[in-house]
Amino acid sequence: MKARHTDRFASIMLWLGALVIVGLLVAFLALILVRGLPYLNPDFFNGPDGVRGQLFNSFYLLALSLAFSLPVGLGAGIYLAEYAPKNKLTDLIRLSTESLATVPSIVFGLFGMIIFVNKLGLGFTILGGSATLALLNLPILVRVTEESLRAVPRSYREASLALGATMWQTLRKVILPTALPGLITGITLVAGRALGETAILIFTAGMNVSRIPFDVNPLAAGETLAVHLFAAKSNPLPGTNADQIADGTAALLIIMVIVFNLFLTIPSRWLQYRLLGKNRE
Amino acid sequence: GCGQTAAPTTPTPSATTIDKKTISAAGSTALQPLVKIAADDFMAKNPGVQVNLSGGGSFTGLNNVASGSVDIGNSDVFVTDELKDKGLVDHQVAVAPFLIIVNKDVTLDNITKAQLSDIFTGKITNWKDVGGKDAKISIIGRAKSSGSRATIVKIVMDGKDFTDAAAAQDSTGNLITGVAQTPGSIGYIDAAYLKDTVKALKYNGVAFSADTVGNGQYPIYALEHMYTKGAATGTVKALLDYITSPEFQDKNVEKSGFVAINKLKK
Amino acid sequence: MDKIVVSNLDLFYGDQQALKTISLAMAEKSVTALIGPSGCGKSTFLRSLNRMQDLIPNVKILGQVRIDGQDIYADDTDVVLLRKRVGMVFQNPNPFPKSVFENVAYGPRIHGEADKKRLNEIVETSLHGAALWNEVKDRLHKSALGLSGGQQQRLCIARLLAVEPEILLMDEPTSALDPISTMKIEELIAELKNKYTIIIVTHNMYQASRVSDRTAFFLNGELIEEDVTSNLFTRPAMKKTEDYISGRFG
Amino acid sequence: MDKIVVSNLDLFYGDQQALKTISLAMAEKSVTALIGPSGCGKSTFLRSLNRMQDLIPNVKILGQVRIDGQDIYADDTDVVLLRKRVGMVFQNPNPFPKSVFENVAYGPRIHGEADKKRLNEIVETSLHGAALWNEVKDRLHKSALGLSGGQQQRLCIARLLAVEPEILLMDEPTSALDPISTMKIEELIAELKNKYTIIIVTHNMYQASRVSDRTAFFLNGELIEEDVTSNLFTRPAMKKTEDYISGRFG
Amino acid sequence: MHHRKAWVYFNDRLSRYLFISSAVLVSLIILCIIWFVGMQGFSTFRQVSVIDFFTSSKWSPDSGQFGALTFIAGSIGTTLMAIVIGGPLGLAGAVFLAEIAPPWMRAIMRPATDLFAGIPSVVYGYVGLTVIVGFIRKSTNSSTGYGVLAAGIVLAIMILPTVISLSEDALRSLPGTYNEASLALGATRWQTIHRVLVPAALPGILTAIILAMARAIGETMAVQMVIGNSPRLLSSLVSPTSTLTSNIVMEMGNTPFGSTWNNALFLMSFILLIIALVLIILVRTAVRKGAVR
Ligand SMILES: Nc1ncnc2c1ncn2[C@@H]1O[C@H](COP(=O)(O)OP(=O)(O)OP(=O)(O)O)[C@@H](O)[C@H]1O
Ligand SMILES: Nc1ncnc2c1ncn2[C@@H]1O[C@H](COP(=O)(O)OP(=O)(O)OP(=O)(O)O)[C@@H](O)[C@H]1O
Ligand SMILES: [Mg+2]
Ligand SMILES: [Mg+2]
Ligand SMILES: O=P([O-])([O-])[O-]
Repeated sequence: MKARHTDRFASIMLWLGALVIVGLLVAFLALILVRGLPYLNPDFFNGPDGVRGQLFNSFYLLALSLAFSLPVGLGAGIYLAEYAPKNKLTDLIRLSTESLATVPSIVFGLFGMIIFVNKLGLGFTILGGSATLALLNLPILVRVTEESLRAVPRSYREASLALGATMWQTLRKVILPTALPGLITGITLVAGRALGETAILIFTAGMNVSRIPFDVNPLAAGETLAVHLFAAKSNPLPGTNADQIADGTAALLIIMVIVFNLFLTIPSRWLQYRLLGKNRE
Repeated sequence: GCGQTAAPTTPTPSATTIDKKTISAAGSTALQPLVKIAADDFMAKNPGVQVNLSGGGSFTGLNNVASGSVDIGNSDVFVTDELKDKGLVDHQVAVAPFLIIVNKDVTLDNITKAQLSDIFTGKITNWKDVGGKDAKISIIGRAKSSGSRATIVKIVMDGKDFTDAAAAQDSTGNLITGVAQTPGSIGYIDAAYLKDTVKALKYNGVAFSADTVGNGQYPIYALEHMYTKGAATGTVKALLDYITSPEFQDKNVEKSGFVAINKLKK
Repeated sequence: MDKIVVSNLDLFYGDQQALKTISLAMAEKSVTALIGPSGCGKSTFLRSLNRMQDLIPNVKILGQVRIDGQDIYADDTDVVLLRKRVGMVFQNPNPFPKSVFENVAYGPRIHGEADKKRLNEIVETSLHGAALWNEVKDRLHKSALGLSGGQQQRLCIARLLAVEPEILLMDEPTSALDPISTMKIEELIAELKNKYTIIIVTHNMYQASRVSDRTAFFLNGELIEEDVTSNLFTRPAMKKTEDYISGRFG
Repeated sequence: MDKIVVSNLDLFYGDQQALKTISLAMAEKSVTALIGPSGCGKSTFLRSLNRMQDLIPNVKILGQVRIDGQDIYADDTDVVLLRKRVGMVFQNPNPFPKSVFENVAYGPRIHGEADKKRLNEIVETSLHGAALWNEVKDRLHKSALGLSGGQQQRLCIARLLAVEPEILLMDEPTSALDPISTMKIEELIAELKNKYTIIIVTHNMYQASRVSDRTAFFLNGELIEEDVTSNLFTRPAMKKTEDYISGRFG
Repeated sequence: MHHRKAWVYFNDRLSRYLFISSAVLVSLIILCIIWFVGMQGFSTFRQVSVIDFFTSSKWSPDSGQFGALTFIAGSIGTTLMAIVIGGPLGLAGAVFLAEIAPPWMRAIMRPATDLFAGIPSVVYGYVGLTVIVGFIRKSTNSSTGYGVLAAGIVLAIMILPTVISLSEDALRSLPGTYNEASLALGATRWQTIHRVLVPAALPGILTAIILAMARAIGETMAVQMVIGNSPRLLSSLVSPTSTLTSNIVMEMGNTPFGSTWNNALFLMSFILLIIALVLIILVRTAVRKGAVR
């Protein structure tokens, strides 16, 4: 009977935990949206201090940084999960990947600044910012990819290889589709970090935007929404409505993250559907 | 030349021409608001020119301009010894005065240099010792590397160090938030950022204004510099000229909470 | 003619020896049955014939396995081609988390068949071959994971038939099947024997005697005896074999 | 006395009906065998006796299952207790990714046994009971996932014996076993029958006739016939049963 | 046919080389960064004694005193705090999502956790500064409310999404047979969870905790806003102190590259890496020892 009580108790605790988590989130969202939503009018985007440039830059930087880090991160994760022999060297790679995830982003920022801004002489650019972001995100991508692939049952691998599939075919047609939800989680984490990152970008992408709306030139300056928010909070310019800008930007950022998550989940559902066949139960 | 682009009302200095389409400036966060206004105006006047701006701190600006990766390095401080021989040229563009601010529950209106020094060094820890009510003093200052802090140490504390008990914030905005919500707290900010959530104290009986700074009665201020590597030329010079032009200094500098550079009596 | 020749095969899991100096030859177009108590190394032996054992870490293999005279453990062996030629049905059914159709079409697809019509044909023939067509023809596009245990196993057989291997390794292919499906599979084996070399692990001695030409008896990782099936079951040379067959063992 | 009484049981996977109005009673301390072709609903039926089917989404169940007169689908049923009383061996072996010892000790532990010595005893007895002790006694503390298929299945049986249920549901418990282990399990069943009520799914009709008192024949989700085993195999009442038994089916 | 086969093999080989080169590239990048930070950092010791750096808490670069003990203690303190609060809560959330949540609850909570991950650290810091710090000040009677407790709470919230999503994925990818096998033995849901499922998913959960910890120890902006940033050795949970990251971000921008001060900041980053390494190894061995048996 003790087990029964423990079970009941644990269930209640788990529910409580979940409610605390959801409660925290609701509190955060409410705080941010209630404060910020009222300021989100056309002027907020297109006005003289409008953020449409920052909005565009946020997505542009995100896209570029993913374009840099995804192939390499996935590739390295796949290698570690599927090909790498189990030895000291791969353990070392794993360990350093994990510990690299602890380096404060500002150090990446300085590293990026020295490489891209100073050594390559790019100045503050979207290119430098997104490349540095990519560096920041690599370790997480590698680890998450490896973990998701390892979670795919061995029998799938065996079945495919036993049919004379190459490793690549097995990966592409069975393992990756099965691991897709985990991969998506990883990408969401990384993307969230990219959208919210400030320390790195101040040193590499600069704190203002190109005057041309929606400038796709990767050598343009690339202030993002998060940096804009940071600037408004830490150096609230006299004569501007810094608090309004900050609150509005924060709300906009949240909305953006919501939109991004939708963007990611819908195609990924579709992709998994395509890759695994019409898999309705 | 810039003939076709210059706005007719602006008397363009004869020696400057627009050569580079994109120039960049980085460094001091204190000075950044002012440069940002200038850059926006400047870009409006010169379509096709892009001024890229970044913060990062005074030394970041100095390093970057010394290494040639930006055109202008913004700084609250004079160039350091390490960079003395890099051929950096100083352009002083504004005076940044500093205010002593306190939480609104502090009853004092004025503070003397001696009192302030004792508070910041940790000798006095209760407001009643400087004529206020019986409440603990919480210091919220800036980081060791801050130009503001260096200025306070130099002018108010005669080089003595802050007490370790002082909390610090990285930016003026957060400092103000901190002082506004912490009872009995005291801090210091660039005058430009003063908000009505906190109270500014008179220093030695003098309230801050452009005039009291100009005539030397209000002594807590620092010079804001924009460094170039070698003499400024072309677009860079045009921008610097614009910032130091009387038009800009009159119209924007004081509105932004700085004091025009020419107001200062040497 | 001998299709597969195994000589002095030793296999270790870590430092535990699972196969002890096995030597055995299997003729082309014949059925060889492997029997022996649980844990004696039948699956292990089978899996070393198409190098599935490569996938398990810490496995060490000594000795030789020759297929058509080629040592499959030689450095230049094309493992992918080997596995296409040497197909395998596993002890536990392992369908992909895909639809029934996609499971069967998987092999042909990876080997280059893209024509829709041909694929449909292959899938249907293979499902017929595995005696599953009637049960799944209305749910070809539903998940294979919703099938019953026996259906899943037959699906795996169908999936294998679709790639037309030369050698079939079957690890207790009918253990999850009812007598009728079993009979169908046995008939299928009899038929396939004309084209393929088949090695089948079974616990059912009746099955072994029904389907196989020769039978090998394993015990504790050793090959105790191998002979023409009828001989082995009626006049075993070794005492251990006799004990096992007559159920007097252990 | 009837231990289990099933009346008018319907079961749907989504909108596909897998069990069609099954009514069946099973007596205490008896063995009932379920036979029928693959996919006919044997596992489904078995799993609805201990509400394992609750775990699958989109399953709808109508009708009643009474154990000791209690409707197990009533709202106030204690499902945990039900499952302790009604133990189950699954069609595919499913050991935990733990050591052999921990697998067997799991049940006693969760039911409150903490005494080391008792646990050791229980584990040893259960492993003996499942005819596995000799093979694993030297590797009790190694991972159960390294066992062969048949060893894993016997481990699952041992794990079940360790909790001493009242009713044993066995889904083809010997399909992965060699004849000797099978014989041991069958002997075990004969022994357990004195204390437990046992329901066993099997594809092996010899096994059904060897171990069971009564046999039920399923076809396409329907219960075609249920009778004393010897009757059902020698004088089936229904044509379909006869066809199936004589292998003349389909 | 032959042509196609060559193509398939080519693809296979090509992809393998691509994966290998990705791994090599990643390793090189990692090496580069570690080397860069390490080189820069170690040149501190030309001016500063190793002993002083690690054992002194006197940080006064102007007068040549570089004692980093305060920051090291602060970083370890906040990280442990974050894990102690956020780890169990996050794991509870993951278990709840994977095993208990009714579908509608999961449909709300899963995207919600993803959202958590997208909230910028500046926002976390700001909420920390305006809400949590004030709350701590009032409820603990400290004078400012800044300190390890505030930072720990903010970090605990920030690491939630990492812990939750990665652990939940690990739990979900377990074969359903474990769950079935345990329940069929009469185990309660909780027994199944903590004796079978969580141990089986442990490698994934470990990765989650480690990445979360990495995030916590490396987080800068939010911590810096609520820790108080005074160079005083950790003495209570509610008085201002500093962490490695907060001090790095406060001073990095304004110290000349190549100066001893700047080098010391790089050294602090390197120490961060080492601390993380040690923590990772500790967590791994501790959890493995504790749970697998
Ligand atoms: N989870 C599920 N979802 C949908 N259909 C299912 C599911 N499980 C079983 N079925 C279907 O229900 C029917 C009965 O399945 P069940 O597993 O009970 O068969 P069985 O008699 O045990 O067969 P076998 O002897 O092959 O194990 C089959 O047609 C099967 O495809
Ligand atoms: N991955 C592994 N790691 C360690 N030992 C293993 C592994 N796989 C199998 N073994 C051991 O090797 C021996 C042979 O196993 P194998 O699976 O070949 O037996 P089998 O003859 O197929 O038995 P069954 O009839 O039960 O399937 C057994 O003792 C088994 O426990
Ligand atoms: Mg086997
Ligand atoms: Mg079944
Ligand atoms: O930001 P500062 O002006 O204090 O250097």
